[in-house]
Amino acid sequence: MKPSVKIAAGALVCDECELVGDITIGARTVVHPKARIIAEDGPIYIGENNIIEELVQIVNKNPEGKSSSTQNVMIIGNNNVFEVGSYIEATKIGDHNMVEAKAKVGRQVELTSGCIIGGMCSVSSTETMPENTVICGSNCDRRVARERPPTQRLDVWCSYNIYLLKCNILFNGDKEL
Amino acid sequence: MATFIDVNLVKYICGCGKKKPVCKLYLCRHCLKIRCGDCVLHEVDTPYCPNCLENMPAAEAKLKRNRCSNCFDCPNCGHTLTTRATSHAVSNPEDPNKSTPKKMFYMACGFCRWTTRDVGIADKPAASGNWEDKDNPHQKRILSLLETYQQIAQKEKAEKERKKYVRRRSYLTYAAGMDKYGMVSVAAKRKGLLASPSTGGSKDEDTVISPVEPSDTVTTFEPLQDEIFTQELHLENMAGMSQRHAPPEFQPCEMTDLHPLHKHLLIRRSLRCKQCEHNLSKPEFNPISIKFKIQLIAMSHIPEIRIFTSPELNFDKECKVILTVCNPTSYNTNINLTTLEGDTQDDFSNSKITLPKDTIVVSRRDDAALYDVGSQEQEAQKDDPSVIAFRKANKVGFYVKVKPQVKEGDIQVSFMMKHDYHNTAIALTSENQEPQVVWLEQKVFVNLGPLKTQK
Amino acid sequence: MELQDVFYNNAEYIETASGNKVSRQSVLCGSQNIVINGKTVIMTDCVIRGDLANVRIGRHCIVSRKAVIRPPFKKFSKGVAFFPIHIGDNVFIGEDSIVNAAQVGSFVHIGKNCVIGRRCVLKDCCAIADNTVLPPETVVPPFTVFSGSPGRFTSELPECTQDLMIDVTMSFYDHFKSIGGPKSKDRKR
Amino acid sequence: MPLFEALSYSSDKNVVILDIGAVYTKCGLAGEIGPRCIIPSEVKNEKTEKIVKIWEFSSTEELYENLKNFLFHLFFRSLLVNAKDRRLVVCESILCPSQVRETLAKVLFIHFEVSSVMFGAGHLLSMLTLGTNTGLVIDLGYSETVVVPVYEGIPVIKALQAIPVAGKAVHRKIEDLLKETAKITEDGQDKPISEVPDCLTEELLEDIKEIREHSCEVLFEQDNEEVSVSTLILDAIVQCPIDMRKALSENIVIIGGTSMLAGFHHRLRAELYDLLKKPKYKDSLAIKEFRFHQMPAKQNYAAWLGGAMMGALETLPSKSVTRDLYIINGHLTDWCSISQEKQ
Repeated sequence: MKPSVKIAAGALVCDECELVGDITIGARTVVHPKARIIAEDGPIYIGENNIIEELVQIVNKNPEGKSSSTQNVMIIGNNNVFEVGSYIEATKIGDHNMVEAKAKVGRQVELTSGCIIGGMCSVSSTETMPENTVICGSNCDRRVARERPPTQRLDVWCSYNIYLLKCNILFNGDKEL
Repeated sequence: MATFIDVNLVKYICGCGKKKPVCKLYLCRHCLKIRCGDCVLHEVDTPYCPNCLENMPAAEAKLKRNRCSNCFDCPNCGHTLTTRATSHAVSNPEDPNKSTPKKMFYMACGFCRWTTRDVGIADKPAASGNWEDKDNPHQKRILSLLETYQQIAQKEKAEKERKKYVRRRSYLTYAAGMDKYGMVSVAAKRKGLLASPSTGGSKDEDTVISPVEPSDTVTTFEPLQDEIFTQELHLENMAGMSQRHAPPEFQPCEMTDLHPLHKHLLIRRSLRCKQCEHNLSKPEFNPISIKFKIQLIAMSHIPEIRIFTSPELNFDKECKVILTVCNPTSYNTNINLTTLEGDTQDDFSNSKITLPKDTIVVSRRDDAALYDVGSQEQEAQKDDPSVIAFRKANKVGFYVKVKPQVKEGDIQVSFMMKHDYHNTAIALTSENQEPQVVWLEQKVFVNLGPLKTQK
Repeated sequence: MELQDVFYNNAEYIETASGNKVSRQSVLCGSQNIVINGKTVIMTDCVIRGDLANVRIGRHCIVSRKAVIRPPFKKFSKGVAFFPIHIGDNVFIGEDSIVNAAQVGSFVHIGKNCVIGRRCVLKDCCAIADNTVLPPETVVPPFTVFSGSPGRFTSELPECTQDLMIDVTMSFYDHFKSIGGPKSKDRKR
Repeated sequence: MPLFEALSYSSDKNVVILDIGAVYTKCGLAGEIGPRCIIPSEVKNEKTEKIVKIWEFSSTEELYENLKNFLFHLFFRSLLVNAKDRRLVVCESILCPSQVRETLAKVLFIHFEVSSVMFGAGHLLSMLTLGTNTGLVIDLGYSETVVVPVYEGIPVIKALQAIPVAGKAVHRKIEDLLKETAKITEDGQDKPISEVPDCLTEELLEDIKEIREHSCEVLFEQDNEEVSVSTLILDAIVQCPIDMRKALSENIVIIGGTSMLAGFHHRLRAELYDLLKKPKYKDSLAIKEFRFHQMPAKQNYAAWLGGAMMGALETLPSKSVTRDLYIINGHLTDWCSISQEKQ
């Protein structure tokens, strides 16, 4: 791992993932195997208690057509979940968001908080998602959930992450950083 | 299945003249004919709920309008709703200052996150819910109309019964045309299609029909409210067409009117030969079971022809093509191949095919051998290497020669396959008897794909 | 058409005593918890997460490239628990598909690029069309095809599905042949 | 619904009621108060694997295949009933092409082996839901609007009026309006929607129809021949004998899915009164008041409901074409045919 990757104590980053560039990962954030985090255009800051599952790609990429680095900073808040195979280019992601399996979030999108991007949905517009927006279905239908999903309680997250930590240490011999 | 095997390359002709891949065909053991999905009778076997996978007797299913009473669909996206538990603080009746937590249940969609709370449905104290259904507001009116019509119809029928004996026979056709609702003839129209319900009966009838009130008429309608024109429309609050039509009696326009929908049942079907009415396929009662009580699919009775490798075809040149034939039965099968020349049903083939002249013997299927590789004892066959390409268990690869006759498009050939078939269906009736052996003929149509492209 | 031979470099795959062929490029976490019953092919870039819970895969299964098999979890009020995942015999899992199911029966065909949500139950003899998203806890009954997003019942499978799936998975295994390199008979890692 | 079970006549074999519309098909069982389902009238073509509309066909064979697959879907997915030996009521348009009618009969009798089919005109059947037998029935469907006056249960065919302006026209209008004015934002750039091909699907047009007050004007705009939905109604009345006119104008019945547009009834009423003042009708019509019926159903399944009532009656067999008769005759009798077929 390059020196520019900073991983806070209590975070877990599996061996078999790819981290490139200036990346900061907050406490109790778990990065599963085969995830890719590429800070090409500028640094990526990832907050606490996030879950980044297998084959997730979080890319801070230069928008096509511009050759020089814009040094745009990508900031991901706390308690977000990026499910298997999702692809993130958005530079502003708040808290408690959920990007489900194989979903795509474009660079111009801002996720505020409590948003859910459903499986296989792709969002590439230029907009700020209102809180608790839910996008799902084959036509990427959207609606605003009346209440925040009840699962976003901190203690639940902690136990989830603790479990993952245990698993990884037990079976894979990864070290807690 | 299209991912690996293109089943549509080789087709067999069905008794009704349609060409179908072998996996969609059945063999009626009583007619000894191939049957396809169009020439069998489909019957509803057992209705079941696709979510809880429980059988529902047909009578009960009818009563519940083919819907499961326990499972619900999300009215927003159509996914199954799941029950979620929460705890509410309920104030203790004895001590108003203390509150006891009480478990309450609501339903939520795991896909679009719609919940019953979204539309103001109160949480329920029991997990099973007892979610009440909406009633159609017109129910009473429709039923009273129906009742009246039924009385009229009964009377009309009685009248006709009486006339049958009184009138001359020639008049009968005219009387039938006099149906008060019939729309078959002009006579019917002239005599009144919808005779007034109130004056429907003849005067000498002793039963008195209570006339139904005609429906109310109105002269004015509510105009559109100004908000429609002035307020911004939120598309996410309007229900889409499929959401509206899901409950046909209510057809809610706005998202706030959506109610959970009882899950629609599915059925397992049984199939019956249209000719002899014997069952061709009958599933087991349990909807989870993949076994069948009766299962006469062609795939387990008829030798299956396949193309071995995609052949190199050149225009007007004799090309060697390897086909395979697989024997699914537990008897060794003899196969004779002949051309279909002069057959009127053959509008398919566009090239010449030269087939092996000798009978090909295909070994029986041995399930045990599949799991015990190496111990297979092939019955020795003296094969002509110019005809037989290889043998493997119950499969034989053989050469045919194809002379493409068209320059463009797919090269298609056809032939007749004659094979012996051990009919165990009849043998069952008298025990210890050898199964009856019959020869069956199948017309086979093979699409070999396009010519080899010149480089 | 019969299946055509597919060749792989011997060095790329490990063949176990029971006939499993597992790509060295695949990621099998917590392999102590992964049971593969034999003659199953696991292709390159697959991820199987045995570290989270037990994973059991039956005989004659095919797990195509970049597929992810991951035990499902459920959140309770007190925390999170992972459940084992069972996959039956003669199951085909297409490329790029993610399987979070609790149970996949036998003779099941999962297409390419599918998402099988958490704790789904796929019964025997069912199929999931390409690009389907099955939301969590979906139940797929036998002889049905689910497709779309959210995945819904769209069509039925023929009665001979079992025979077709056996034929396809077995001949796939038979036609999955090695070329070159010494035959390594070492156990999977 | 145990109550209805007891009421419906044939208890063991429920009569199936079918109304195949241009875009949506309503189907259900006799004696019930609402259809079991309203589904798009489309089916997946087995050969091309494409979803095709039933009414868009190039040959009778294609129509036969499509109808066969569609009805299979209706019987075994939606209604879950066996087709063989079942009685059917088919609600059809008065202007239904005989090609479709004959093909439907062939599929039902020969392929599905149903025991009898009653073909009933939607306009007449919908009258059953009102308990009256005189009325001016206006059916605003998808492809056309048809007005039929019914007097004492007899349709006044002479006065039948139809124009191909209905839901479809509204959709076309929205599409045109969108192509003219709308823009799509993609990657931060605005571009006119007309440059993006095929993004306006029929379903999309349907779902956004609530918002465009202008688009529905097409129903009331008079075309070159000065015909619109509202003139159609007055024309129908004019064509009727003078002593029927009052009864008709006081019994206006509006059915069909397009009439479910918000505010449609109010607008139609206003248009009618407005037209009465025009010289064209002022001289020929002496109507003072229009009265409208309100039915115990949503407009889009009114004809179906009438069929469901008809199907629950004991007299159904005598009004149906039986399978035996169809096989003897080899074709259907057209409902307005003068010659009396052998019954």
